[in-house]
Amino acid sequence: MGENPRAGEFFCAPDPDGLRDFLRRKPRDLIAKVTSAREAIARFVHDGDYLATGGFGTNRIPVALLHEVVRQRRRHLGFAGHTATHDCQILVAGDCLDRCDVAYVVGLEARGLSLTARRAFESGRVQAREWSNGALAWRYKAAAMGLPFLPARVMLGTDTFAFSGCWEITCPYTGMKLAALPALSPDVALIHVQRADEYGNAQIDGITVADLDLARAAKHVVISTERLIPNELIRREPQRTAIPYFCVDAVVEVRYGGYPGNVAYEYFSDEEHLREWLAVEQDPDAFRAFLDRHIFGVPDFQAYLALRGGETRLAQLRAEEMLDGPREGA
Amino acid sequence: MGENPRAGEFFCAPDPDGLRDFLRRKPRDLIAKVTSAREAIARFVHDGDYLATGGFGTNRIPVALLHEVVRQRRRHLGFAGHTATHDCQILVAGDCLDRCDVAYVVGLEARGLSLTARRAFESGRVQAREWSNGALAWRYKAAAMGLPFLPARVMLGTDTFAFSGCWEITCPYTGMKLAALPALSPDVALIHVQRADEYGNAQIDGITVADLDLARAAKHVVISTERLIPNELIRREPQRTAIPYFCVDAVVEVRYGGYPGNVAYEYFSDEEHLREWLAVEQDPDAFRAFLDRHIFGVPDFQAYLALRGGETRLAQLRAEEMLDGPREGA
Amino acid sequence: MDGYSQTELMICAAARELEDGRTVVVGTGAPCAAAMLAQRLWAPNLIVMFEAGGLGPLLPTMPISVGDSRTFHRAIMAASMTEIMELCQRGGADYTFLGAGQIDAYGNINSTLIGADYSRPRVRFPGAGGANDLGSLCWRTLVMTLHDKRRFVEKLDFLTTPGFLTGKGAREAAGLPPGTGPYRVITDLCVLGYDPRTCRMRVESLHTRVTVARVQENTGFALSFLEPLAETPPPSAEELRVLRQEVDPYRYVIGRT
Amino acid sequence: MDGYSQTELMICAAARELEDGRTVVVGTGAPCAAAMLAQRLWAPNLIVMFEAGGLGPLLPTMPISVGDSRTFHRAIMAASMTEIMELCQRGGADYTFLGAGQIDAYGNINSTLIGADYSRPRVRFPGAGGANDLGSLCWRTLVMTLHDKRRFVEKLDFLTTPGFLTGKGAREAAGLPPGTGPYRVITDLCVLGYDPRTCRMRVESLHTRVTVARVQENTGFALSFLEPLAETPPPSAEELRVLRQEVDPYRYVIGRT
Repeated sequence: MGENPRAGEFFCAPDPDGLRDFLRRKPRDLIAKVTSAREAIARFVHDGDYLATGGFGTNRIPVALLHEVVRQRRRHLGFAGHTATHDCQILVAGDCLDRCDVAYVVGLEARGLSLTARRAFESGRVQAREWSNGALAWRYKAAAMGLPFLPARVMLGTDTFAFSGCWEITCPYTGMKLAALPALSPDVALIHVQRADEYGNAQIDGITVADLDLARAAKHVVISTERLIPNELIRREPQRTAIPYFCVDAVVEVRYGGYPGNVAYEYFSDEEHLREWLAVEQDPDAFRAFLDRHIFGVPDFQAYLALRGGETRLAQLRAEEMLDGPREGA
Repeated sequence: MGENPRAGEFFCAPDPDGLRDFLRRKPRDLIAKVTSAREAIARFVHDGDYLATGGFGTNRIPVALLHEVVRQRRRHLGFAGHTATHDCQILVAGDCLDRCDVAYVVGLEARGLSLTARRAFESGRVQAREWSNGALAWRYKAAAMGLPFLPARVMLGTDTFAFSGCWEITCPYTGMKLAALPALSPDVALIHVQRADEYGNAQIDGITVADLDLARAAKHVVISTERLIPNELIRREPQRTAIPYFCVDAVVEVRYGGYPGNVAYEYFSDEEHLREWLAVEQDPDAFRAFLDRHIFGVPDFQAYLALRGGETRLAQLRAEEMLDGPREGA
Repeated sequence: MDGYSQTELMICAAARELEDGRTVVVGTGAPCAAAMLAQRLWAPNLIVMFEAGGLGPLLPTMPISVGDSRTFHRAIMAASMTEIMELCQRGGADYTFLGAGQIDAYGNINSTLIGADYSRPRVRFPGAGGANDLGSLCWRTLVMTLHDKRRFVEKLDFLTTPGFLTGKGAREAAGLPPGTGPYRVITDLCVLGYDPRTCRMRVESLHTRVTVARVQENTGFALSFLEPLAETPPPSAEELRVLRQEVDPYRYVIGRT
Repeated sequence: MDGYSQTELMICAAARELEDGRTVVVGTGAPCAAAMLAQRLWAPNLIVMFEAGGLGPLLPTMPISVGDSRTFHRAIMAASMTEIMELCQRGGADYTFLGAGQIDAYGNINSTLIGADYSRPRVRFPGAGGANDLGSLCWRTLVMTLHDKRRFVEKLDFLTTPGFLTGKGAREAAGLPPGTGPYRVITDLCVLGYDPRTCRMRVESLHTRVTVARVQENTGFALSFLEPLAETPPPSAEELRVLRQEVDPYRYVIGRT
């Protein structure tokens, strides 16, 4: 496909010394950080910020926080498209993004493509750079390690590499060629977890995807949690702490905050609603009405859940997660 | 102190492609690997091998396995001296080592220095290269990641750097100077854990030190475990798996296998015995008799434990670990 | 259709490529079904991994997402993406399955876009996802795809995931780990491998009643054909029974009849 | 001795350097006691970390090893060495305490060997341990050591852990993170800082009844003295009470009387 004219330039450039200075000033007191989704997004997500989300597409994603970003009409965000499926779909629907580091976007895995998201990228309204999922995960890890880059053996020889802006380096010992993946330290990360205490110490059940590194790499972290737990429970099992409190700026308790996605050991994804999202995007007017009804027209996430069937529907999804509910066709 | 004439040469050189070929051939079947300490050491530790131990000096170290290495009179081993205290002391006492990547050796933290270990290094009988604890941990991590090196911001500007053999590199994006830490893939790692199943899936309670990376970096891994557990318990909490089975070659069940060290939530260190080790080294004849009695003269680790007071003493150390036993003076 | 669908045939053909005691990184759908089928028939120690972190699950049902809770149900390990990718990078992943928007003669894959202008693509696809990582790092890459001229192209619009790049030695020259690369392509018409001298795609067996001419007509580049050219063994009764009753009883992947 | 020992004085002086709401990486012994004292008196939110992985424990008693189970007793996190070192590398560790076999005017430390021949040292010490990492990466490095000419030397036999290296700007030129470096040296005679213009050690306060001459006599390089030169405030009754009754009731560190 040719060369990327902007090699060496990134939407979010590596700056370990800048991150060090930022983290030096970041408070480390054990103080309560519990707040509402509205307040957390108002304080920590600003127009133009570079945003990243935890989880994996439709699994343990911070949907309640993302709705709030849309509801507050944030604009010109950068975004880390690290298997971003329903999360990316929400942000594009809200017209929040203007640039995106792409590893996986516009699709919802086997469920199909989001027409709105496709159009945003095809029209150039959202600028893109290309990466792989591993590369973005390692970019977080580089920042979490306090490094400017990590070497890796992926993307080499491809247009993905050319359109990432990455450079190659040579190993001083073996002479091997390596991709130098630049550290990625988002302005703010939104991460959904099963449990957190009021300070932000968080436990995650099941796969952690890239969230441990993301939480350490980001300048600000907003946690949404299925439930608040006492600090004493954190201290009882200190090796279960996935994210330590000093990474975290705000803690929001939102039961079912990952709906319609899957949250492990809590509830399965609402495939019916995800299909509805994809289908309604085919008609722009219907989609506007859909967004008005589900996001702009409700005061908070609980009202959205109520529209989706509330406790009745959620109980079905809980049963399905526990493998004793009805099996839906995919 | 001048320059290291052997810059770029290492006791265990980075070779990711070699490790890939080795791991490609390593079996991945879920087969039972339970064996005795004697058999595990006989099969997986050979004269001249490069050896590494898990844990941290006197904490969760594989003492039963190390005694067996000494008892089988292995010679010319290389060793990763990553806060190696009592573990290093045992190997030097057995005259097993002839080269060592040093981060911390010859001392037992505040307890004092091992005279035997000092003499081994001072006489040149054990050759040394210098590293930091962080550097050795990252060298394991580099190998575990399948990389030839990891950049880091340590050792720079020091004699430690000059006598490591490391080279500097420059970040292509920021121009920062970095130490290029060469990947370290030991021939064999000995790691003590609280629980493992017959296949080698291991759970670790408390701090993991560098063991997760070490287990993934090493070509062969021998696990000693306080207790065997059914595979079903591993699968019940899959995120508690610290070391997956395919890294592991042999599993040895040895209750109190970390004695006289501390194993978290199991038993505290036997400070009296550790002091006895240090004291007896002052007299070479007495030390030979001590080793004959405690290692060469016993058939296995259970006999060593019996010599040290057996269940009575171990019950005291368990009580001390649970914080309801007597507090000893340090 | 002789009592089986093209999807069922592809899954059975793919499953036969998987040896016991090896690791395979899969996505959802047909590749996952192939791995589950192999596990049940001859590869009980085949370890299935998912790029999001699931390692060695006892799959209770077909996952919907590569990261959903089925992917680590009663697993050996519920890990992270870096855990899986680093395992692949250090040589621990034997097989992977990829899909393909476009694929060329060297097994290079496009899953990024259609069009000539990167900043204004005609069609935007999801992107590299984990495919670039897995196609770079796993020992043997298998592709499952429908066989038509829009997919099997002379020149990709965008090279997302490396196959053999420009031919023999090109992967190694680019820095990719030696000995890795494309292994099989399983389509609704045939099973393809690669000519070891040229690293170009080569038909190794034709599915029942498919002709050489039909395969070439549906391929946008010149193919070679292994001689003698075998017929892909059709699914056995046992394979079909296990696939339909145990692997995919809700017919998520093999479809409603 | 006015009712307190030199060790008690050093611990109290060290504790006063630690602000609340910050992180400190400590070893066992006096530094750990200083951190625990500060926590109990004015820094309840001072987070103590240990290089082996303990992060924010509620220390039930003085640890014996940097990795023993006390170091993560009821901790915020029982982590790994890389977790702690990477936290330091990305700028999250405010203070660290190091010991010193030898220390020079720029705060460079030798804990590796005595002698001129690396391959045959006269005395082998343990080595860099975590000291090089912490002295490279933490914002402020404090040293606690006895004050004598064998330790405070003009030239180190081996530069294990970086202080200011050869002076102003040398750390940054070597690639170490800007803004980090030696901060205080607390001895049995005085408290030293560093002259910001030269980066050489400077006495900031003398302990009670210690003279300038005595400090210089026990130092192998030329010192400067802050003007006016303060007297180190002796331990308060409250500090001593908490140190003796709560921090170290078994007198592991402050010693038997």
